[in-house]
Amino acid sequence: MPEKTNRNTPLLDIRNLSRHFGGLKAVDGVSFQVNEGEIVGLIGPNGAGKTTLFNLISGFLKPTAGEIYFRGLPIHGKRPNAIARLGVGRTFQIVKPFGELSVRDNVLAGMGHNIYPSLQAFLHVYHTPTAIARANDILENVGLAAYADARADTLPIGLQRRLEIARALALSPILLLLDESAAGLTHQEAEDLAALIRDLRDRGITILLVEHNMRFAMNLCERIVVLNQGRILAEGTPEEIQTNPAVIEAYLGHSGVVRREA
Amino acid sequence: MGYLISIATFACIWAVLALSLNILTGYAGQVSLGHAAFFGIGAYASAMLTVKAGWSFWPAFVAAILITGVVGGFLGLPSLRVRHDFLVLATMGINFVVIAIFKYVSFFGGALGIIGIKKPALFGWTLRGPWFLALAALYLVLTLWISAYLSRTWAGLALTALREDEDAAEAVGVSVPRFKIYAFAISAALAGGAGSLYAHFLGSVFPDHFAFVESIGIMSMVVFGGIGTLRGPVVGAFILKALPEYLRFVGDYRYAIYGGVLVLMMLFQPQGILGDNSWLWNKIRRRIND
Amino acid sequence: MRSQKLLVILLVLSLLVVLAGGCGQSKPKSYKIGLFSPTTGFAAADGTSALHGAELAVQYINDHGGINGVKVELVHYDDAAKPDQAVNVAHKLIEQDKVIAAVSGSYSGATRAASAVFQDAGVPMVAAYAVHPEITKTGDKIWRVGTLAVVEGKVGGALAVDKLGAKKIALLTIDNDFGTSLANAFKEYVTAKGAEIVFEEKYPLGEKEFRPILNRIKEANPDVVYASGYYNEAANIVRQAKEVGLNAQIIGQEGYDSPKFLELAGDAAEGVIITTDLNRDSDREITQWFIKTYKEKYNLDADMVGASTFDAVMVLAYAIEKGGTKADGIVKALGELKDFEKAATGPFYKFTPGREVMRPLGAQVVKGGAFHFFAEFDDPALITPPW
Amino acid sequence: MSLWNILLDTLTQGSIYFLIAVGLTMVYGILKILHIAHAAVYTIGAGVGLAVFKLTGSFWLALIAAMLVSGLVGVIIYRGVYFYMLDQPRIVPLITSVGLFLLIEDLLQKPYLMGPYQHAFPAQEVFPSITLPWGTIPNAQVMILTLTGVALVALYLIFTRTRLGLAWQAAAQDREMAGSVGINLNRAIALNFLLGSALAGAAGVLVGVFYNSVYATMGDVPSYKAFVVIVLGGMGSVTGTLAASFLLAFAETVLLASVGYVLPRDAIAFLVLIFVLMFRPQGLLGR
Repeated sequence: MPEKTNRNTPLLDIRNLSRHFGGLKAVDGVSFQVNEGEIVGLIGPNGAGKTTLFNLISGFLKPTAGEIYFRGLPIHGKRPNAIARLGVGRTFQIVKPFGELSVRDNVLAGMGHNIYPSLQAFLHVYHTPTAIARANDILENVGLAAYADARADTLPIGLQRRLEIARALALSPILLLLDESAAGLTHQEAEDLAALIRDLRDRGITILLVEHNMRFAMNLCERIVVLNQGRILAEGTPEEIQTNPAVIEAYLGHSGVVRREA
Repeated sequence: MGYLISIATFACIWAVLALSLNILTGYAGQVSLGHAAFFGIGAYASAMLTVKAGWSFWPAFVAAILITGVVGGFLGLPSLRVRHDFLVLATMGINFVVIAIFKYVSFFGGALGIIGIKKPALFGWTLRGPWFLALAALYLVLTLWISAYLSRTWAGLALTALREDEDAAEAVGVSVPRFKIYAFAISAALAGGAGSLYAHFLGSVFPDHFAFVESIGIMSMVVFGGIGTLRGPVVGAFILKALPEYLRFVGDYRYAIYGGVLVLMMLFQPQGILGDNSWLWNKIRRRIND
Repeated sequence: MRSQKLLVILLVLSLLVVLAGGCGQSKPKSYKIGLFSPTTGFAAADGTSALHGAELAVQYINDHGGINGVKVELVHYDDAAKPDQAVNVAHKLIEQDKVIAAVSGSYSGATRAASAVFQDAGVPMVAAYAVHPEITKTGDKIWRVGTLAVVEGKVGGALAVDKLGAKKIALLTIDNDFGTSLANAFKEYVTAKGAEIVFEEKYPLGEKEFRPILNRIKEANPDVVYASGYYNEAANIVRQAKEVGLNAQIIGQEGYDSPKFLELAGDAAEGVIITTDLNRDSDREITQWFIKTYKEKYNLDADMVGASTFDAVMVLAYAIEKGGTKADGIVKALGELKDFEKAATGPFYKFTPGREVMRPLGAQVVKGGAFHFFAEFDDPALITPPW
Repeated sequence: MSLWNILLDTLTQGSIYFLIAVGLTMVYGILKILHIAHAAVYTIGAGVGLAVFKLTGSFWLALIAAMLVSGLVGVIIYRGVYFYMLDQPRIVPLITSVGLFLLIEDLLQKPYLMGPYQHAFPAQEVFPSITLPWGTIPNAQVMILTLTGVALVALYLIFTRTRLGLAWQAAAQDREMAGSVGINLNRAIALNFLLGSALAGAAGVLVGVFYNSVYATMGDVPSYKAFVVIVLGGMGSVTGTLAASFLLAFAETVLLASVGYVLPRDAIAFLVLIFVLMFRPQGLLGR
């Protein structure tokens, strides 16, 4: 576990970040910070650039311009696995479980992050009692203990989203990037998920989440960043966002999600 | 007896080839139709070190494994750029290019191959017949052990992870390029050892011994037996390597039957004869559990 | 788990043993000669011709009273021209069929691999047409009746410069052991005689499209093109040479020597001269019997591969008759062989200490859609194998 | 070597590559199967063509018969085999295809079918040689070029002007989607195999006549060589395959006409392939 960062530097500092696909400016000069211990929501209409931004932060895309600092260290241009090992866990909007592995082995795969870069990975067996115990703990935490031995691709989609969180938690992350984890959940399931996320925050994990479900985001997040057409439209507390005229305009202009769901 | 020993020796060598390909394709999900290239590199390395440089078998055997491993890692580079069917064809291409180099570069003996490769000796005593079979079987056991152990290590888990989903593997800290190269290197190294044994068993190597059809044969063994398992490639190799021999009573229909068996197998048991959930494997397990 | 896996492996292994072991049985009161040749796979044409040739030899021997009254029995296995199968088959012939001696009707790679098995087991083997120079160096049990490519290349050179008076020569070489050996010997001979190599290129086995290369040869304007290859490449070479207007004399070798060359090349084959050991116009009784019976029995014209395999069996039968069924006797008889007349490809003067055959070599020209006598090379300086 | 010769050789060699590869690319486009047995269908076409030619003496009857039989064999391969493994990992149909190829080729080699020897296919005279101011096109090359042209026009019309062609394009984009918008997928795929295989059969006849030889193992080289073409063409694109065929033929011809065989023809082709894939992992002309 990396040691504590300087209080003054934000945990995640995004400066003037851009990513263009040909002529399309998917992310266009975005700057914002995430501080330690926060739950920050990233919202915006379809095609606003939320997932692109996630992919930039986690290293799956290289920025066209701009910088990303994690705990004061530049991480733009680093490979995803290096960023993951620095303590940035993520989930995927379209779930990507290791389908043929058991649920527990999915979590164990995340626990190997520190050993993978070393040739020790070829010497040590992963099914050790300690590792299994820790994996079981994590599964207990996210409520998947009952499915530990099931093949991951046999789980229903809601549980697969939880599995993605569990797998990311196995990295002992400092920052957790959740990409629409509440999509397709029932009201009750979403409530449970929110409780889980708060619990994680209480245990010191900073959370940045992309959400389509506005009510979920508004209830859960302490701060919200609104993206529109690759740019930041607004930033503030849920209350500020809900009353921000630009945000209402953008959402009404698109689908009126704010009014219907918030 | 010599006949059976000879068949068994080849079967052991091909079982190693199948197991090594299984690490690449079964574990790491990188489908390669160029495995015979690694087989050939190992055979040539060992043949040249003994015949031209005058080494004895044992250091040459080890060197062949190492050389093939390094070259294999290098030849795995295309896998960093191309995936799926494109990778299949790129590896196929590697096979052709490697054979062409053996054939066209006189340093490697050209079309005349390398002749006069001696059988290994232990304390001045030449290993032949059953003793060579024992050596091949020992190497097969070693390969089995490595395969089995690898699948239980963190590295094995990383390979499985990248097979299942490259993005997700990266997201949990697995360097996908690095582990792909590892997979190619390990797989090639083991195949290189098989190549060395083959060269010394046969006494001569020619470029055409390692042609594309051999790659197809090795892949067929892996899939036929049950990809991703340990038992599958071994059993696949033993059956398919020996099949043409014990089909001799059907005369010239050996290969028609061989092809037909492959087709029927894929139609009715696509997971392989002893793959997980195959009819035979389920039966065997039930029998053993009772 | 571990023991289960082992169990399965053992089970399959023992299954193989039972199945494979049940296949061989022996029949007394005959002399068994083994043959391996590729009757399946890419080399099936040559393997089939080889089998035909050997069958005819056995027929001839048995029709003429066998060997000292004992019939000859041919045991044939397909090796698909693969070295590992050839090794398996060699073991099978030696151990299960208990052959007295064997003939290789296969290609160099397979022949070389199998020869080591025969040598180790002390069973004499005669290679019919495999050309690799090192085959006979396996040991004292391994012999060859095919003409060495080194000799044939030299004779090709003599044909080009001495008989045809070529000054400028183009070399088109197939990229295997056969072509490489031929080209080296040919080059050495013709350059020593003052001819100039104006073009040299090798091409891969199985190539069909020679036009780009032939156009370049045309520009080099040679008197003679020495083009090695087998009948299918050869047919395309001569057809396409006609097409691009390359009119130089083409010289081929025994690889062309197949009725299929004439069929595939059609009119373009006219005038092509090849070096070969099978003389269609020979008045020797055995050659005529071979050519006639081959046609009758298989409805095909005989080729060099068939003739060589025929001769391999014939020479073995002779050696068994003279030296008995023990390997030493056979080897001794072969070593002492003089002016052997029962070979379809002409008399064998003797075997050299390197166990290569010394015999006159002929040149045949294609005229009226058939091979005909063109010249014979009998000069010991040309036809003596170098080892 | 003159420009004219290079042009002529490129065009004929490219046409041959295209005829063999186009059926493969159609099949790949719609089913994503590496259909190695396509080369066996090509050989069957050549064999049937030769048999009919020997029987009737008519090149055109031979060509039609070859296309019909090959097309039928293709449909049988799809309905009898591939159809049952569309949901399997791609390695399964690949190995199946290898098995089919071995099975068919080995049977063709039997004496009662094609036998182990090569056979002449002397139908070159059906076409005239054409003499142009800058050179002569021999009859066999006239045949290849005109018939490839006919096939091209026909393919263009089918792909752009018929419902079937549109259905194929839709299915190539997304098989499930195409099924759900009311395209009779099974029929479309079967017809795709029919046409692709018929083209392979035609290619067998044309190549057989062109090189005046037909034999059971003539599919060995096309079985892998055609893949180089379709990969360079972007896997599944007919126009890409066309471009790639001529590009590869041009590269090979120029190399052979200038430097010679640095490496065998096939190794050169694969070297080009690997090189291209390193820079464009989706193929030279892929999206």
